[in-house]
Amino acid sequence: QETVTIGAIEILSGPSAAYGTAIKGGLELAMDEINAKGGVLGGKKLALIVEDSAGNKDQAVNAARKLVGRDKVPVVIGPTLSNEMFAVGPVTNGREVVTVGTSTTAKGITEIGPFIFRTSLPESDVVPVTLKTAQEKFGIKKIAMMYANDDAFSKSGFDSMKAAAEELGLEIATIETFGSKDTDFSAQLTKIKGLGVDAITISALVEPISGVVLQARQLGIPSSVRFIGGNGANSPKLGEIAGAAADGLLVGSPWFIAKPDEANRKFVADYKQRNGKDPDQFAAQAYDTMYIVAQAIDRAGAADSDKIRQALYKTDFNGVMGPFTFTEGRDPASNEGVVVLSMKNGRFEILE
Amino acid sequence: MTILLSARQVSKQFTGLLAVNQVDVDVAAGSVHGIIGPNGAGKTTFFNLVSGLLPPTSGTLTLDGHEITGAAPYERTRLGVARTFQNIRMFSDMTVVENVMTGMHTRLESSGLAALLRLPAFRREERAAKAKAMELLEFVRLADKAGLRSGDLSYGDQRRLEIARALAGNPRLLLLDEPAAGMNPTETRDLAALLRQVARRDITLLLVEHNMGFVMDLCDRITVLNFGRKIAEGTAREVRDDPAVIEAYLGTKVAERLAKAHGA
Amino acid sequence: MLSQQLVNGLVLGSTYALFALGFTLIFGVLRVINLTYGFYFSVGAFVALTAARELGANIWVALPLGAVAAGLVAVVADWLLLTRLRRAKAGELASLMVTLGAVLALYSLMAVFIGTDIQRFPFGFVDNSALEFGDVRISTVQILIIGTTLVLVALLFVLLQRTKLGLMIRALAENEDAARLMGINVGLTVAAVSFLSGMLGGAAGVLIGLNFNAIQPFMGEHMMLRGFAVIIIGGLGDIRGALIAGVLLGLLEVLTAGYISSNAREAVAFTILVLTLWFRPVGLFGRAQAKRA
Amino acid sequence: MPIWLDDFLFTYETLIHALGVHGLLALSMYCVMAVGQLSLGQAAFMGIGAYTGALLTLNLGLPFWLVLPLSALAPALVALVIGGPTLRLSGVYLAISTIALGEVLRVLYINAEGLTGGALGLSGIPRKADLWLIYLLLLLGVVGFWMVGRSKIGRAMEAMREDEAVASVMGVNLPRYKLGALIVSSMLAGLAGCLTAHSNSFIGPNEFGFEMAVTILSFALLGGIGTPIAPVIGAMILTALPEVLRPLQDFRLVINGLIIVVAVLFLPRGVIPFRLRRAP
Amino acid sequence: MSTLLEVSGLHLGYGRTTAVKGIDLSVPIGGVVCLIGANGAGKTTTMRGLAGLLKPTAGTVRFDGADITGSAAHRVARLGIRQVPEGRQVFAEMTVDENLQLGGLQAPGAAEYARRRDRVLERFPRLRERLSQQAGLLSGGEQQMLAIGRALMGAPRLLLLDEPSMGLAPLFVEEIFRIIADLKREGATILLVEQNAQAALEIADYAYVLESGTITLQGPGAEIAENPQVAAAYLGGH
Ligand SMILES: Nc1ncnc2c1ncn2[C@@H]1O[C@H](COP(=O)(O)OP(=O)(O)OP(=O)(O)O)[C@@H](O)[C@H]1O
Ligand SMILES: Nc1ncnc2c1ncn2[C@@H]1O[C@H](COP(=O)(O)OP(=O)(O)OP(=O)(O)O)[C@@H](O)[C@H]1O
Ligand SMILES: [Mg+2]
Ligand SMILES: [Mg+2]
Repeated sequence: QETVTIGAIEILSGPSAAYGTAIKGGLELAMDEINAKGGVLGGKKLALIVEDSAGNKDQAVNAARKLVGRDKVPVVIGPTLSNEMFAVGPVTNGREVVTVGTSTTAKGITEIGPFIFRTSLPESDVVPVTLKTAQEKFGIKKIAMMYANDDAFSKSGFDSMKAAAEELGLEIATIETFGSKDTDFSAQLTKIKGLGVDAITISALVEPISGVVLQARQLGIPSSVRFIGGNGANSPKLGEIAGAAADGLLVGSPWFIAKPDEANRKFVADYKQRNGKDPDQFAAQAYDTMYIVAQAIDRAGAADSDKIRQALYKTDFNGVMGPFTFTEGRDPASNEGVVVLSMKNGRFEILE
Repeated sequence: MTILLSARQVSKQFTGLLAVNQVDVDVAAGSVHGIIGPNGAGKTTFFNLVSGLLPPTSGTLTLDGHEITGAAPYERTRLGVARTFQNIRMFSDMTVVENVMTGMHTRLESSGLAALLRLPAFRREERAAKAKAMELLEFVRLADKAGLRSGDLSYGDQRRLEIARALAGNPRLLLLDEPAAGMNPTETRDLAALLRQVARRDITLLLVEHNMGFVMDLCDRITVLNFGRKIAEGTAREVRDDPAVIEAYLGTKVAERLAKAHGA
Repeated sequence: MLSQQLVNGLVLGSTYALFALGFTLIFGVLRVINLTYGFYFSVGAFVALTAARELGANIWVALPLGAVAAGLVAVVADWLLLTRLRRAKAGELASLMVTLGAVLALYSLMAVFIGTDIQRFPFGFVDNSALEFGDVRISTVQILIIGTTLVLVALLFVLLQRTKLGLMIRALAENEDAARLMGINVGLTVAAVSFLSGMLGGAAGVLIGLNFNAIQPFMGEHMMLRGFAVIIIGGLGDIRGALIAGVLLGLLEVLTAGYISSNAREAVAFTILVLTLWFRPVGLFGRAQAKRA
Repeated sequence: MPIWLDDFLFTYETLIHALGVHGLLALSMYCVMAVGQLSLGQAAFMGIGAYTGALLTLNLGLPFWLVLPLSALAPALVALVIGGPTLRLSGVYLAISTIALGEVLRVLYINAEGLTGGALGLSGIPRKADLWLIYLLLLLGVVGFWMVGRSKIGRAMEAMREDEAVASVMGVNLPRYKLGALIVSSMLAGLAGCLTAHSNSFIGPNEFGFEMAVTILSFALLGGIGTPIAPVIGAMILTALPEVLRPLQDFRLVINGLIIVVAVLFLPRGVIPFRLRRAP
Repeated sequence: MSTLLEVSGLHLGYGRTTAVKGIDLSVPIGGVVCLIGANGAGKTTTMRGLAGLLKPTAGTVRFDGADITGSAAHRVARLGIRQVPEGRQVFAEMTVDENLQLGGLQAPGAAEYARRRDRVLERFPRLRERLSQQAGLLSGGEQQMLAIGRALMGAPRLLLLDEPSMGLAPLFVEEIFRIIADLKREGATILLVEQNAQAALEIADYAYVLESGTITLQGPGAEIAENPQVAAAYLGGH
């Protein structure tokens, strides 16, 4: 056999295609680099089949079945959304095929079974860091919390935030929800404006977050009231859309574009050259994941799912996101790499 | 003489218009009863009240002594009221024979379960229904068109099909709204013969028609409406000679012609 | 705070009404559930966006450009998709299905070429400073939206009720053959309606895209559900109905989110819908079909 | 079982399940449309069936043979309650107001977190919907509709579809037929929902909303409603298309849409445009 | 007298069925020509074909010397061929007045329009009473009046009447024939399909008998009325 084929399931069409496209870009960049350096298992080339789920969980499952049943891949990367993983996971796990989520941050993902891993930090690891930093640095005491209540990602992010906020003893003035496809947030924000909070936390995908931030400033919520975002806010899109309105927003991230180390600078430059735009966190996570999987294959000594699974436990990798190992529960072991970023002039900077 | 249908002080108010105004009508069982009157006099509206498609604003309707004023159309059909429509209303996607079989709805007894299991009783009944439908089509001379899509029939053929469909339910009272419209005199004559046969089957006919020769020929008794009110009632001759009717409806020329044709 | 919430509701309601205008026009007048309508909304927004970015056009150029482009797309789409069905008298359901297939193809095509990232108009495209009246804030774009909605409602109402074209449009909606017998050029009139509704959809896309600063191929799809609610509450094909239902819905949504619970907001539109239909099965201004027994 | 067959079945299992379940949903749509109604509530009924089934299995541990009929019963009760007021409406008004049911339920699922898991949905539902069961139910449904369709009930339904007033004058009890059709269709949808939940092992609140409602409607629209098998075939085409077109990648959905357009343009009465002949 | 409408070898059908199989027919300027035939003979089909609602499969139609075979219906209407269709086909959701407006869409100028409208309302006072009612709610006879009035609003050069007396009260049937006679006197050209064949043949200059899509008999109205076969088949004679 000349190649080792890996499968991935990402959203490549439909309204959320942006996420899958970034991930695909990251995976392919890493794969090309690995192949250029001689591939895996002593000279075999890596190949990647990316199947589209269109963000639909039935299609995601069909894609998984095709990858496993027909293409016989030993490893599936993805799918993109936590929702999709809840449907795909039981299928691949039941067939004993290693599945590695790169962007699934909801609670309970890896509990699906022993073959389900993830390289993305769950929100519960990131958000406490962000909130704590905000509390310490800016003396935040009273907050309003907002989240999109209709998708698993945002909801579970919010759950982590709420737990962290309570832990830190912050006063929660109100909890406001919206739909992930809403465009108007004026009612909730007007209400929040009247409550005189120090900060607003928000858990949602980047589209509604941008809208919330813009409309908040429009309604005259002063920039002294900081936004604190969940994983969804960690996207360069936010700055592009919201511009100066997003200034001061805080977000915790396992990665950020201006991380000064050599590996990261090279990744950012290569990615930009290859895809014509800056990478985001999803691309970075995918990039590292491909390396992690490739090294596990090497360690396993064969393209065999169970061996790869065991090898993954022994992961010790240092990538663009920093040092990486898995816990026994197949989640990322440490959140030490998490940095808190702050938005300034439409770009994220490390909060000094 | 028993009264089959009786309307007492029946009125129908539309926004800004009293279409039927305190009308009393008694239709004797076994008779052919005509309703005539100028356009817009309220004849079709009266039919709608009798068949239950519109609720009357006031007044009562009784069929064979039972009050039916508030009954739904399908209940009246069960009690034996059938009708045709002035603006033909076929089930145009169905075939001609299916239209007639639909008219038998209330008479067929097999349950959905029997149909589901194709019980012998069900099959027997369907076969009989089909045969009966063909017989009716024969009767209205449409048997050769039984398998056509009914919407593709010409106007006159559709009228006859409506009559067959209405007859299919074995009604006791058949309401015919301008059955001869769109037929030429020869066809009208044939239709009259056909309706006479219907009447002989113990079906009471209540008939709206503008073709006076036809009405005079067929009807035992005629009610005349004008602006929703009953302005005359009586035998064909009484009505024909009534000056109010001549003024409102017939015109002197027609009245004379009728008098000539049907004896003074 | 109440006054600010009322303003919020008014603005939101105007966006609903603005979107619904063209929708109710095709839906009500041509008796077609045209699901491609949401796409015209996206087209308008993207054409205006491109004009602003590439040509540096200002709003007064970009807005009409987007509207006209969407109008043209609507004419072509109607011609390709619906003339054949109309001629075959295929009925509402076939049209619904064909537009369903078409809209899937169109959005996907747009996504393939433009990508699905959200985009926004360049900063400074319009002066979007907020005006303050006491503690109530409203932006220029929002004033523009309310104004445009009112003007369009008035224009359309006059067009449909008071002009020959309106008369012809309504005649055609009812009975095509009879309309032909009156000497009405059916093809041309249908094209006029399509163009109008496409233009309305396109204009709505530009303004709403501008207000929420989120332009994306599927943006029209997201409006459809509320659009349905608005035109049904208002009564199909009724312009005043669309305005009143839109504003009503906007206000109630905002007030629910502001004073009851933002969780309940999503249910508001449909609760109102059900209540309206309960009392008036043809919507606020809809007329029962003049069909006699 | 040979390995290749095992692989084949594994690869297409979800698809084969979905084909059958969607067939049932198409039948449920057919049932409403056959009496001339246009409903977008089928997805909501499906959701009620799915949540009922999942909760009964997860929380009470009831056996599947009991769960399945109960999941059909729950939406039927809802249909019974909403039937009265909604069936006064007609055409698009009815269709849109039935969307309301789906949307209101969606909000309910999202907010009743304790029971439904909110946005996270319910996961870990045991996989109990066997293939043979799905297809047996589908077969029974088609044959049942076929048989009943060729009787006075079928004629009455077609009559209602063409002209309600005249049908009522023929003696058809309109409210009864409409409510009956709604209840039967809600039961079919409920079954489909329960089967989905027990074959996907995960359900969430957004799966039974507008999008699904439109999809179910399109099964019947593409297939046609001349015979009960037509919508089922429509469902199978629409379900298989995205998978068949998978190799086209980016253009997959574009082609998918175009195929629908072309199919309808040339077969406006559905892919199976024939009607049931009731009087041979 | 020169011919206004000249039809030759006209074939018309629906899908695979041919309902009109090669008829020849001509209508002189200022003449009243009558077309009679049994139910299903093809009279309505012929009228629809002449109005451009059905495309002929063969044959030609010439109007005022110009070939209008296969012209779109709205063109035909604008040339001044107006039809009172079978089954009235009024715009049910619109008011009586709007229906009349639609008939007069092509009127040159408001004054002319008003003149035509006045004439129509003079002829049908009943319509004046119901001007603001939705046409679909009119009684059958009222709708028939409206259909005729609407056609007259187009100041037709050729009026195609498909059973204009259908559903009208006797007084009105007389009125309709009087109107036809009036129109004829005013120089209008009329092609008339009528079941009330006796009356129709009385005012017709010329008549055609249509049977199963072909013309089997033709001649001056009075002559046709006296033909014994015609009398038996269409006039109710014995
Ligand atoms: N649903 C309705 N709403 C309002 N007005 C109506 C309605 N139905 C009938 N009308 C009016 O009521 C009057 C009586 O109508 P109807 O159809 O009963 O007359 P008719 O006697 O049958 O006349 P014709 O002989 O012309 O058929 C008419 O003026 C008509 O316009
Ligand atoms: N839409 C249609 N599709 C198919 N066949 C049709 C259609 N309309 C009419 N026909 C057929 O064409 C033939 C001529 O019909 P047409 O309506 O022209 O008759 P007509 O002479 O006007 O009769 P009537 O006096 O009953 O109005 C008939 O055999 C009829 O069945
Ligand atoms: Mg009448
Ligand atoms: Mg005819």
